[in-house]
Amino acid sequence: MSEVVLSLEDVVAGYGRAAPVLRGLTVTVRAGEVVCLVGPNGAGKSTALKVASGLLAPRSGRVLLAGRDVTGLPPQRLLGLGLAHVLQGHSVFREMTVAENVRLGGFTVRDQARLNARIAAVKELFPVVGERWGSLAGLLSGGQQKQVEFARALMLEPTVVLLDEPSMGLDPRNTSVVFDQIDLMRRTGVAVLLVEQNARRALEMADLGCVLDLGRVHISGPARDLAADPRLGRLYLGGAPST
Amino acid sequence: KTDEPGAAQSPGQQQGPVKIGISLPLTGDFSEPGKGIQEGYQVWADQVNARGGLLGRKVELIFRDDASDPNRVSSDYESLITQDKVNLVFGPFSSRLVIPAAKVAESYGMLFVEPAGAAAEVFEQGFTRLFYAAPAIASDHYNYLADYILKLPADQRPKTAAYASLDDPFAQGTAYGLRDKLAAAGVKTVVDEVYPPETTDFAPIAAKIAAAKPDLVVGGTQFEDSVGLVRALQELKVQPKLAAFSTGPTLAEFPAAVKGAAEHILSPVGWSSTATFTGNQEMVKRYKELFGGEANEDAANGYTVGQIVEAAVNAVKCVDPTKECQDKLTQHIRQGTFDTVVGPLSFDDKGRPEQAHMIQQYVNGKVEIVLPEQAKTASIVYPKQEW
Amino acid sequence: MSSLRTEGLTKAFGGVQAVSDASVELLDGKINGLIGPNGSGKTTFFNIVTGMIRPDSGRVLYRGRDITRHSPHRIAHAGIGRTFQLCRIFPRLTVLENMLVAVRRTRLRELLAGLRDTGEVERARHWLRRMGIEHLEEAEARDLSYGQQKLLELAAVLMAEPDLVLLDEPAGGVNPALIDRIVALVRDLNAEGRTFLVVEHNMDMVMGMCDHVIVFDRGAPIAAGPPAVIREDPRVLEAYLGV
Amino acid sequence: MVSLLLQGLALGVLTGGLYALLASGLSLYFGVMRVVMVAHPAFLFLAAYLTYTVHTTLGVDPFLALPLTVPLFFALGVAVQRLLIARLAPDNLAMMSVLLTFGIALTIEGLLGTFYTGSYKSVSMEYATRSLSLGGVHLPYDKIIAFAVAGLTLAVLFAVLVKSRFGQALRATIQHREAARLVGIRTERVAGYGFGVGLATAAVGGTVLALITPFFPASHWVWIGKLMAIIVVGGLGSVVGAALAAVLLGVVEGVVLVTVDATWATMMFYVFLFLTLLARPQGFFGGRLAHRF
Amino acid sequence: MRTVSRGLPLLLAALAVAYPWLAPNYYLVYAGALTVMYAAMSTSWNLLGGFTGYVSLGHSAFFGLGAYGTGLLVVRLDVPWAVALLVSALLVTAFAVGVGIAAVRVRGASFVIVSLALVSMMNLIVQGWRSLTGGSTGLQVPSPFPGLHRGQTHIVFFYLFLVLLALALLSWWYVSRSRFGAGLRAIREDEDKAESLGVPTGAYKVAAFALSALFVALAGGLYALWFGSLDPIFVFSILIASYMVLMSLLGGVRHLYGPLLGALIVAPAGEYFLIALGETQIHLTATGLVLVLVVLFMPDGILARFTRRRAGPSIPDESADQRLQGVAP
Ligand SMILES: Nc1ncnc2c1ncn2[C@@H]1O[C@H](COP(=O)(O)OP(=O)(O)OP(=O)(O)O)[C@@H](O)[C@H]1O
Ligand SMILES: Nc1ncnc2c1ncn2[C@@H]1O[C@H](COP(=O)(O)OP(=O)(O)OP(=O)(O)O)[C@@H](O)[C@H]1O
Ligand SMILES: CC(C)C[C@H](N)C(=O)O
Ligand SMILES: [Mg+2]
Ligand SMILES: [Mg+2]
Repeated sequence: MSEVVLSLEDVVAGYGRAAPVLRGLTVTVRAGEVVCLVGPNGAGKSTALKVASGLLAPRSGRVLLAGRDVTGLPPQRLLGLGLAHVLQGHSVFREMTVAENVRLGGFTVRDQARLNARIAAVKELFPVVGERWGSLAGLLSGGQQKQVEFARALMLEPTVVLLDEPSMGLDPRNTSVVFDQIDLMRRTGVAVLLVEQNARRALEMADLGCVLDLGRVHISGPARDLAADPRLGRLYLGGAPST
Repeated sequence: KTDEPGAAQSPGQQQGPVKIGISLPLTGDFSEPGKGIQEGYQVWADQVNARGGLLGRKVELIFRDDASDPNRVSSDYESLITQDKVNLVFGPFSSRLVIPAAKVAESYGMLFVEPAGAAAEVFEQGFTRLFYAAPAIASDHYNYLADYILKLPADQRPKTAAYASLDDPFAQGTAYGLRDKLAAAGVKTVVDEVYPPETTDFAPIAAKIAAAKPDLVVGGTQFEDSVGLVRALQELKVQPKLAAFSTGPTLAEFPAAVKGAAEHILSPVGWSSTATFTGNQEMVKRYKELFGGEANEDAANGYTVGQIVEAAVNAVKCVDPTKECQDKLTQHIRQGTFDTVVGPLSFDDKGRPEQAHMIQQYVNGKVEIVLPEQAKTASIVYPKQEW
Repeated sequence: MSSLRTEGLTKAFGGVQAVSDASVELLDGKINGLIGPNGSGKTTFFNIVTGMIRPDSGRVLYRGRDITRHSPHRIAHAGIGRTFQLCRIFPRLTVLENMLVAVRRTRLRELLAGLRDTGEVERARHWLRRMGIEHLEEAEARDLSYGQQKLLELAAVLMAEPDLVLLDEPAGGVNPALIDRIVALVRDLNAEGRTFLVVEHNMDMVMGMCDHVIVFDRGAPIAAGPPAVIREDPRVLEAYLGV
Repeated sequence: MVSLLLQGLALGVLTGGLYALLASGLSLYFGVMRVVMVAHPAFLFLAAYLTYTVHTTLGVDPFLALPLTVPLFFALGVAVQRLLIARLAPDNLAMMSVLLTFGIALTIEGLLGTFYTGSYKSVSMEYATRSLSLGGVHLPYDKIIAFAVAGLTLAVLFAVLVKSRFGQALRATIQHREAARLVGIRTERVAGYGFGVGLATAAVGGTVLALITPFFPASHWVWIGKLMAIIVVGGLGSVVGAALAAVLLGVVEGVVLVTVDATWATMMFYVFLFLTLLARPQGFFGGRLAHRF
Repeated sequence: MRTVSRGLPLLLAALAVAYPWLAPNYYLVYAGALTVMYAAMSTSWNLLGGFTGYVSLGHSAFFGLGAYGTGLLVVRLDVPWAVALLVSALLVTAFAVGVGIAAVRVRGASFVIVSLALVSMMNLIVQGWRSLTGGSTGLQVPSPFPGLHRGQTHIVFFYLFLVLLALALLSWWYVSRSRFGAGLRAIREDEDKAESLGVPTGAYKVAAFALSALFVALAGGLYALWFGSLDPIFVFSILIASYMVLMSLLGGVRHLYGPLLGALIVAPAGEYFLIALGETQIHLTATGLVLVLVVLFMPDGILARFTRRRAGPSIPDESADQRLQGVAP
C-alpha cells in the first residue's frame, strides 16, 4: 500500500462555543487514492475538510500531512506542503476578473514562467476560463464560477486535494470533466478527499468510502461495497435510480 | 418639592461657601472663548477669596460643560439651580447659549449677569434679570469706527464696502451695525455675504470680494473664519484701504495664524490689557500667575461679571437664591454704575450696557487701541499697508 | 392552455447574451423541466419571469396577461413563486417567522391584524408538517442544515399558495435521501393542481419526474418535449447530455 | 464676471483635489471592507494636531512631520482594524461600524480637547499665504500644494491597490475570506494593513489641512457630511470614483460660491447626493456589481 | 419569563406615573422628562431601525422639523399649540414619505450616509431661511402654559412625553405581531428574497420610515413647546439621532422594551457624566468608549442576554440512529 499523506485522527471540532460538530473523526487518505465522504446534510463533512486544510483548528485530535503534525497550522502553511481545498458553494472573488482569480491561485508562487505554464494548463482543462478571462467572476453563471474555482485550486499542482461537493450546480458535461480530473489526479499520485452528495457516482469512482453522520464515521470500506450495500443504498443514497 | 418657588430655604444655606453655578462651552464650537471666560471667572474667584470672600463666605465656582449645545446649557442651569441650590449663577458664552440659559434663570427668579450675549436679540426676549457685562451690544461694537470713517475728508472716505459674515447672531450683529451706519451715509455695499458655520473654504468668498475691489472689507467673524478670510483675501490680493474683523483678531493666536497679515487689521474690543480701570492691572497680573500667558478679552468679560455681582452683593448684603435677595440684587444692578476692568458700566431697562467698544489695530505687530481718541495708545493707520 | 408563456425574451449583460429570443410555453398543471449547460441562461430566465431583471425585449405572459414589467411582489401576488439556486432564507428569523413572510394578496386590514389571531400560523404549521420540519418551528433558520433550509425555502414559497412554482436546482447540494423526499413532494403538490418549472442538472431527477422538458442552449430554447423524446434528441445530446 | 467665474472654477479644481485626498481613505475602507468610517475626519484632525506639535516643538516644516505621522497612522490603522473592526459581526457590519467609529471619533475629540484644550491651533508657513497669478486668476500656493500632495498620494494609493500583490490580496480578502486564506493570503494581516493604508492617507490629509485652516477638537464634524457625500456620488468604495466626484463637487462648490452664496454652495453636496441616488443609486463612477442574485 | 414580561411593564408604568411626585426636586423631574422624551424617540426610531435594519441618523431632521413646524405655527400663525403640534407632525410625516421614497432606494451604508446628509441639508435650509425661521438667532416659542411655574411645566411635559412613549410602544407592539411586521423583519434579513415572496418592500419601508418619523416629529414638537428656544445647529444635530441609535442598540433593537431600557440607562448616565466630569473634555471620551464597548460586546443589546438563547447550530436532519438501525458498522 502507498504511503498515508493525510490523516485526521480522533478530531473534535466545532464553531464558537456551540457543541462540537465533529466528535472523534478519523479519516486516512493515501497517495493515489480517492476517499469519498458521504452523509446527510449537516453531518460535518465540510467541517472535516476545513479542519484538514487548516481553516478551522480542532479542539482536540491531530491532523497529519505528509507525515508531519500540522494540527493548528494556518492554511498558507499547508498550501506550501501541497494541499488544495475547493470550498462548497461559490467562493470566487466576485468583484475580480477571472484572470485575477486564477492568478491568485498562484499567489505564493513568484516564478512567472511557472505561473504562465499553469495558466495555460488550466485554461485548457476548463475552456470557459479562457473564454471569460477578462470578465468579473461574480457575473458568471453558477457552474462557470465553479470551474474558475477548480482552475484556481489547480494552479499549484497540489499533492492533496480536498473537494467539497465539486459537482454541485454543474451540468453533466462539466460534472464529467470534474470526475475525469479527479481520476487523472489519482493516476498521477495525488491524494483526493472528496465530499459528494452525488454519492452513487462518487462511490463508483472512489477507492474508499466513509459514511459520516453526527460528526463520526459510521461505516467505511471499499467504495464499491458501500455502493452495493442495499440497506445503505436505501437509507443514504435514496431510492434506486430510474436507470 | 424642596425647590418649590417660595419654599423656605434651609438654614444650612446661610452658611458654608457661596456657590456660583456656571455652564460654559468647554467643548464644541465655542470651546476656545469658553475657556477664556472660565479663566476670567477663576481669577475673580481667586481674588475675592483672597479678600475674604463674599460677605465673609468663601466663593466656590461650579462649572458644567454644555458642549456649546443649547439643550445642555438649559439642563445645566436647571440642575445647578434646583439640585446644587447654588446661590448665584453667572452666564455662559455666546448669544446662542445665553438666551436658553437666561430663560431658565429667569423662570427660577435668579439674577443673570452674563459675559458674552451681545447680540441684539438677547435683549428682546423680555428678560428682566439679565445684564450684559461688557461695554456695548454687538450692533454698537463698531460705533467709533463708523464715526471715524464718516468724519474722513470726502476724498479719503471709502466709497465702497464689502461685508462677509458668519451666520451667527453676534457676528452678524457687529458687521451689520457698521453696514447700516455706513450705508446710510452713502458708502456703497458691493458685497454682502453670509456663510454658514460649516464653511471651511474662504477663497471663493475672497474671490467675490476681490472682483468687487472694495475700499473697505468688514468681516463679521468669530475666530476660525476670521483667519480663513484674512488668509484668502491676502492670497487673492485684495487690497482694501481698511479691513476690520470682529472677535478673531482680539485673540492671542491670531497674528501667528495669519502669518504677518495681521498688520493694520482693525477690530472692536471691549477691554485693553493696558487700561487702568478698577482692578485691571491686578487682574492681568494674577491671570499671568495662574495661567501663564496673557489675559484676553474673554477672560476680562468673565472677570467683569464677577466684579459687578460682587459689588451688588456687598451693597445689598445678601447672596441667597431666594426671590427677595435676587430681586434686590437685580434692582441694585439696574440702578447703579459699576467700576470694572472694562470701565464704568451701567445698564438700560433691558439689561443692555450703555457704553461703547474701543477699536484696536495691529500696529507694527502690536495690538494698539486706536479709537476713541481719549483711550488711544497709538494713532490709527489709514489706509492700511498692502497684504 | 398554458399558464406561462414568454415571447422573444432577450437579455444581455454587457457583451454577454444571457438570454436571446427565448419563446417558451409551459404545460399547465404539469411538472415542466428546464435543462441546459452552465451559463445557458436558466437562472436569468427565472429572474426575468419573476420581475427581478428587466428584459431588453420580449414579453412574459401569465394566464394571458402581460406581466413583463411588473415588480417582483406583484408577480408573486399573481401566483408565481420561486426558489433560488443558492438557497435563500431569512437567517435570523425563526422557522415559523420565515413562514409568515409570504403574502399573496395584501389588504391593509390583513396586513395589520395580529398574525397569531388569524389562521396563518395554522397554515404555516401545515406546510412545515408536510416538509417534515415542524419540530424546528422555533429554531432560528440559520441553525438548520442546508437540506432543511432548502425544505424551509420551499415551504415558505408555498405559503403564498402559488399556482406556478419555479424551482432553481432543488436537488443541488442535497443528500440523496432528501432528493427523494423533494421529488415526492413536488409530485404531490402537482397532483393538487400546481404547475412546476424545475431547473436541475440531476438528470435522473429531471427525466424521472418531469412531464415536459425544455432545453436551453446559449440563452434560447433548442428543444422541448416529453423526457423520452428529449433524451434521444441529437441537438440536446450534443449541447448538453453528450458526454 | 467671466474672470470671477474662472477664478471660482480654478479654486474649485484645487479644492476638489484636496477633497479627493481627504475622501480617499473613506472610500478605501468602504470599498475593501464595507466599513463606514465616521471617525476618518477625527483622525484627520488628530494628524493635524500631531503636525502642529512637531512643527511648534521642532520648528520644522509641517511636511517633515509626515515621516513620523504616516507610519504612526498606518500602525494605528492596523491596530484599530485588528482590535476593533475585526471583532464586529459580519451580519451588519455597515451599521455597527458606523456606531463603533462614531464612538472612536468622540473618544479622539475628547482626548484632543484634554491634551490640547479647546483652543484653535494653526500652522502657518510663509509660503502658504501667497499665490500664483495666471492671467488675472490667482492660485494660492497652499492650495496648489494641497492639490499636488493629493495627486501624488492618490497615484500611490491607486498603484498599491490595483497593481500590487498587496492590493490583490486585500481585494481577495474582502470578497471571500476563506477562499483567500486557501490561496495563501494571511487575511488578518492583510485586512489590518488595508485599514492602515486608509489611515495613512489621513495622516497626509491632516498635514495638508493643518497648513490651510485653523482647527480645534470639534472641527471634524463639519467634514463628515461633505466627505460622505463625495464617496456616495463617486460610487461607494470606488477610490477613483471618489476622486472624480471630489473634483466635480469642488468645482460646483467654487462656482456656486462665487455666483450664489455659501449656503447654497454647501447645499450642493447634498443636492448632488440626492440626485445621484435618484439617477444611479450605485454612484456615478463606481458602477458596482449588483449583489442581487 | 412570562411573569416577568407581564408584571414588569405594569410595575414600571406605575412607577413612571408616580415619578414626578417622588422626585425630590424639579431638576430630577426635568431629567425624568428628558429621559422619557428620549425613550419615546428611540422607541420610534426602532420602528424603522429595529424592524428593517435601516440605520437612520436622519431622524434628527424629523425631530428638528417637528420642533420648527410646531414653533412656527405657534409663533407666526398663532395656532393653538395642540393643533400646531399635530399639524406639524403630519406635515413632517408627509415630508418623510417623500424623502423615504428616495432614501430607501439605497441600502446599508449608503442609507446611513443619505440620512446624515438629510440632517445637514435641513440645518442649512432652516439656518439660511432667516426671514421665516429666525435663522441662526433661533426661534423663541412661548410656553403653552404661561400660568404654571417652570417646575410645574416640567411635570406637565413629563406626562405628555409619557403618553407619546406609550403610543410609540403600542405601535411597535402592534406592528411586531402583524404581517406588516413580519415583512419588515424579512426586509432586514434579505430584501430581494422578501420581494420575491410578495412583500412590497418599497412601500413597507416608506411606511415604516414615515410612521417612525411621525412619532419623532411629535417629540420634536413637544420639545419646542417645552424648551421654548430652538437653535438650528442643535436641533438638527446628528447627535440627537445618534442617541436614539445608541439607546436602541444598548437595550436591544429586536425587543419592544429595548430602546426604553437603553434610554433609562443612557440619559441619566449622560447627565451624570456631565456633572461628574463636566469640567474637562474627557466626558466625550467616556461617552465614546461606552459606545465602542456596547458595539463590541453587546451588539444585540442587553435584553438579548435575557431572552431565549439560540438553539445553537447542529440540528441534524433526522436522527442518524433511526436511519442506521440494523446496519452494522
Ligand atoms: N448580473 C449579471 N451580469 C452579467 N452577466 C451575467 C449576470 N447574470 C448572469 N450573467 C451571465 O449570463 C449568462 C447566463 O447566466 P445564468 O446564471 O442565467 O446561467 P444558468 O443557466 O443559470 O447557469 P448554471 O446552470 O450554471 O446556473 C452567463 O454567461 C453569466 O455569466
Ligand atoms: N461557520 C459556522 N458557524 C457555526 N456553525 C456552523 C458553521 N458552519 C457549519 N456549521 C454547523 O456545523 C454543522 C455541520 O456543518 P457542515 O457544513 O460541516 O455539514 P455538511 O456535512 O458539510 O453538510 P452539507 O451536506 O449540507 O454541506 C451544521 O449543523 C452547521 O449548522
Ligand atoms: C463679545 C463676544 C464675547 C460676544 C460673543 N461672541 C457672542 O456670541 O455674543
Ligand atoms: Mg458541506
Ligand atoms: Mg443558474
